Amino acid sequence: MSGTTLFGLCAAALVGLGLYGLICQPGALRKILAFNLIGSGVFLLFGVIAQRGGGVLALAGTGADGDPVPQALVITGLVVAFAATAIAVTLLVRLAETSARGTLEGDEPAPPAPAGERRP
Amino acid sequence: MTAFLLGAAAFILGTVALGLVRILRGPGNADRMLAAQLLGTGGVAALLLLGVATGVGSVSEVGLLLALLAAFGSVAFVTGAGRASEAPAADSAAGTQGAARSEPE
Amino acid sequence: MMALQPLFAAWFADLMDLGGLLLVIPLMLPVVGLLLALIVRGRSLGRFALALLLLGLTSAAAITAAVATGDQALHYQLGGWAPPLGVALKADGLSAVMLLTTAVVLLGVGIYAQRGFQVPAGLPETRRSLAFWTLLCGIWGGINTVFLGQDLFTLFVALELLTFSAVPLVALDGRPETLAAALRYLLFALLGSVLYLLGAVLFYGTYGTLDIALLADLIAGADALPPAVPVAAALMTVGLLAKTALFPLHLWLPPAHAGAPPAASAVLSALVVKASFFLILRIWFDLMPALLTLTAAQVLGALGAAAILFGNLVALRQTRLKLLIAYSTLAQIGYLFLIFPLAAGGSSVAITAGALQVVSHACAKAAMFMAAGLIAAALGHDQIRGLGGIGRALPLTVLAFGLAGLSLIGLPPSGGYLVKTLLSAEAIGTGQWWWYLVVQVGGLLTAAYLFFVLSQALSASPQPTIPREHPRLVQQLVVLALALCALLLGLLPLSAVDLLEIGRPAAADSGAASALLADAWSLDKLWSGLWPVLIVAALVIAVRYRQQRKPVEPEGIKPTAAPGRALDQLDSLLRQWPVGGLLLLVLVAALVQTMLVGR
Amino acid sequence: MTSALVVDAALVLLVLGLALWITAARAAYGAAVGFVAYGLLLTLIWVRLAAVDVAMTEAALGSGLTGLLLLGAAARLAPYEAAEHQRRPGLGLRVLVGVLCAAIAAGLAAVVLLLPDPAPSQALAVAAHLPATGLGNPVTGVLMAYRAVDTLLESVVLVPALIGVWSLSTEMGWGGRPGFLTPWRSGSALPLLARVLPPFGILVGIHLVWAGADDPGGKFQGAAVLAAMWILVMVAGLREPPRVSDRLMRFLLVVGPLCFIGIGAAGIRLAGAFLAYPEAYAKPLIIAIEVGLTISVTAVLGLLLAGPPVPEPQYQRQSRRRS
Amino acid sequence: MSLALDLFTIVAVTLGAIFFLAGTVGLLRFPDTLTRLHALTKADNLGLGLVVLGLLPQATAPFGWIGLIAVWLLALLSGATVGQLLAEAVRPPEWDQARTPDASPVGHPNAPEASSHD
Repeated sequence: MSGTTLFGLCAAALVGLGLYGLICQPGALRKILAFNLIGSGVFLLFGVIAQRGGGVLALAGTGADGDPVPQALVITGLVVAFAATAIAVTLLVRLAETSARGTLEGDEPAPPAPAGERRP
Repeated sequence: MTAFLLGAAAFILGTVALGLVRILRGPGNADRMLAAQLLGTGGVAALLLLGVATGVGSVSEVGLLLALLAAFGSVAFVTGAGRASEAPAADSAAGTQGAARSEPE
Repeated sequence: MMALQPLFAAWFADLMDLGGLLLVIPLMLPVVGLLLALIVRGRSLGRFALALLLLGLTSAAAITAAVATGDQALHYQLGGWAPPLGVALKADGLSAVMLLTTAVVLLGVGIYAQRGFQVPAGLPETRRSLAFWTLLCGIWGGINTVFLGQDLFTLFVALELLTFSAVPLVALDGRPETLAAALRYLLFALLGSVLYLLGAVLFYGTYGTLDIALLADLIAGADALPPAVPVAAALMTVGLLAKTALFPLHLWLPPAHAGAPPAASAVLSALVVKASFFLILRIWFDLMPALLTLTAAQVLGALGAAAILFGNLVALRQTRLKLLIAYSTLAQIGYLFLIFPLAAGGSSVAITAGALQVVSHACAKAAMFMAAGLIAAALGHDQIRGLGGIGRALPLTVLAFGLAGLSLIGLPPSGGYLVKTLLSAEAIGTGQWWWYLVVQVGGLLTAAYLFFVLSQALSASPQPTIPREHPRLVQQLVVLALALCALLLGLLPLSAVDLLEIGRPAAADSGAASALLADAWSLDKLWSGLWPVLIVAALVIAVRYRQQRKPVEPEGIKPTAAPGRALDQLDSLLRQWPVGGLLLLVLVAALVQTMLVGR
Repeated sequence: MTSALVVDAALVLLVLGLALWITAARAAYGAAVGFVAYGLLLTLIWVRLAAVDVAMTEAALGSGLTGLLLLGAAARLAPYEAAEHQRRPGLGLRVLVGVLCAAIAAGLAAVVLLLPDPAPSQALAVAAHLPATGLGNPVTGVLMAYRAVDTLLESVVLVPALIGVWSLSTEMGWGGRPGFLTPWRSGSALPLLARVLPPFGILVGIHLVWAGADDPGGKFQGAAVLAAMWILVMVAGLREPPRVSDRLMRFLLVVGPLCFIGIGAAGIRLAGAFLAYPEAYAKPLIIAIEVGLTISVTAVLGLLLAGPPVPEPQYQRQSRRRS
Repeated sequence: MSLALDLFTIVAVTLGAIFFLAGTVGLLRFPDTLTRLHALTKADNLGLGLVVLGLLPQATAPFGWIGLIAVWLLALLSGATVGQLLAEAVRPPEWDQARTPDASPVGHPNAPEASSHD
């Protein structure tokens, strides 16, 4: 077993752990953390694939770097994941400030409110 | 030489990882932060060792980034500490309302 | 004005001559709009967005015309780099029609929202105005990219653009319950996109490319199926199902779509959930048509059927108009998934039906949400019980609501009628009569709650209803126009239906759909569709008459109390986060299983 | 290479242990601290996978800025946390979910073990076409040339995210300053840090952007560092975050993507395709786009952390309370 | 020559590793947060310094040296200020009150009530 395979297995385990946390942890912040765990697992798996794909480079004798395409995509994905985390965290903080709760469980459908197009 | 450097990296990682027990045990959040801080420095050391051992280029720049941002956990900690103290005071009314709402339906 | 017409025609012809380059316009126009909206003067933001939407409509029309006249899909390679290294765009008939629908619906919403999201005098800009118009551009850009993209990762970024733009719209009112709905939506959508990305990663690891066309060749050409493919397909499908809110993964949809401002609800319900559905279509019918095993298709179809029945039944129980419409969306999404068992044999008729359903539901649902918004603004609430007298106060709006509803029921000549005709014919033709039953029952249930709402709205109220806020005529007309789009879709020439099949790989039975539709207009067919609906209408009126006699019951229609309560309990159980998550995992496992065993 | 395997195994064990802690810890704050440490270890793994560009992004964004975000949120949410534990799903449900998650993880692990060998890859194609872009770093080549549209869309995605964050302000707060990073001033250490560190940080950030064309590094890594320095200065109270309505800031937010689209559109004329570069000017054009994107991404990242704007009086009160 | 350099590397890196070990032991064994902080900042800066010193002969170009030394200097700088920051945050409130009566004692993250739910 090589280190790369080991990392691949680690990525699989991270996805599983993150899924469990995202589903079973009641606190929304914990769900956000769990989402980041899944995300890092997916990125890590992509990194493993990049490293495996670098084999052709090693054969051609041009270096030991991995396949740059997955690496570039992981960078893109990391930035997107950060933006997602930022929105989620801000939403959660606002929710906690306005309704004093930090969880999603036990939501009821929105109570009858004078909705409609409220104009400023 | 490579084997030695890798071994040293593993050793340093192992020792600072022992320090992670502080993350588990606490008792305070500051102690958890200390453990993360130690892991930060140890991680930089292990990173440099790994980089030199395996000949991956530009590792010192990754180390620079880590060292630059190492302080940020603690910055978040101290600023967060100030916030945690003010939040209940500002929202105490809402807090009781939330407690009533959190009963199982 | 007359002088402008040839000028426009010439310009349009120039646009069509651009060929593949034309596809860059719908890709970049919304994005440029999103960016410029941040520096445009806040007060003119609404008009700026409207101008952009008009341009977008023109370009979508040009693409549709180019696809139709060329009778083949448009292709473009971004940066001049061919896949697998680069990223390609493609517009087949399906994408072109989707682009056009999106542009039409968004234009309608844009006109409707001019009033609600204008900046009041004396202010340079407001939070609501900036957020709404920029995020509308974001949604538009995301959807267009989804329709055109041919690269699984580009599509991931597009989905995220869509999610990030849609979620804040839900929370625009800032009430705690809408914040909670938005957070729920965001987290579930993120779970969906990360599963999708995981699937894409596995595809890259197996085949070394993310381009749909190249992947399709590689998958079709392989003798043995690599183990990664079923896993990846299942993960991507379930991730997208979570974003589409197919039953039982709908836990986020009712609060989010009911809590958003009406203009936003219209976009979310009409367009946003369709983007992820479109990707499911792409995956199953373009990427790996051979992999759609019978069992997998039946599973998806069963979920769709359950969505139709469950969504419609729960809609019957609702007391608020916007929640009713949201649950109706849940049911209408179900129709989209009936096409999987029907198309598994390789026929393209069911896919055409699915596309028609997307179009007609988009127009109808946008009209309904916006009509509900006008009604709620006029009454100050959206309780169905309190709708009495609104028919007299806002006749145009209620008319539009009813006409849009006819399309949902599937009465002729609406788009919904075409959908139901095609689905029923396919179900009978392939010997799967149970889907036929679902389609028919679903239509009747839809009729029940729509007639209930309409009978409430048309009943006289004890005191004359004075609207708190009278809608502008142009708002009412826009709503009516969208409703008419849905209603008159069936009158389009049949060549418009053939357009949907341009560029599709399975063209063996091309023209089958239009052939089926050609004889959908015989009198006995029309009548056989109509009489059950009339019976439902009579029943609803009878029930309402009885209820008026004993006016104590505060709920919606209740055939009997106990089943209704059980339904409510099931609904609230399914909307619990851990239950939804569990079902999601079960679905992943089940889909992998069906693909491994079914072969 | 057995000693390398030992290092890898140690890293994997540590990462899994921390992931377990993040999932199972009782208090969110402890979990967030764990996440910071977790990000650091992931950085090491990326170095082991020879993906230095990704390691830098992970260090700056995944661990640094995300950690800052999560720690800040955990501190703000601590008062509401006690009620959460009662809402845990029942044991039966948890076991069921656990079993299914384990099954999915096992399935993924099996897929990983069965990935094709030799692995398919674009590495040779990327290397073969790299001279046409004038770049030396293949990752930058992928980001800026072959898959430029992904990078463009990604830089655009950040904008609705920021607007989403802003839109969570109140109607009153619009036009005010972002309120998450109100200055904290009870001692001298933080302002000192905020005076000493940024010069180095800015140097490193600019270096990363500049070097990114040929060596590991690039706009996202550089922008993350620059944003971190900006945030440090704001937290220490040396600079106030800009108002949401600030014209200059609005312009900076969009200049990068707009410049990208502009050069891409010019490519239709000059190089025959949208987002193509004429070969003679490819490198300078790419560097121009990178500089523009760095500015915009820095601004967005910093403002994403700075949170929604709050009304002026509230901002003043918050600042005063801590000084 | 190369043997001597390698020997130097081995000695310095080993010493550094020992310092990391010492820091960890201090972190685990010392009785309260402030003394743990003490152990941490001293040990890890020295440890990292020695590792960097040990790696210098192995680094190739002058740029490699600059990079390594810059990493250490930055770590020193942030380590020092972080120690200061954390110390300010965790020191017992009596110390503040003895000097400045108006300093708020509630902003104290390590107080028992903040950690009671651990």
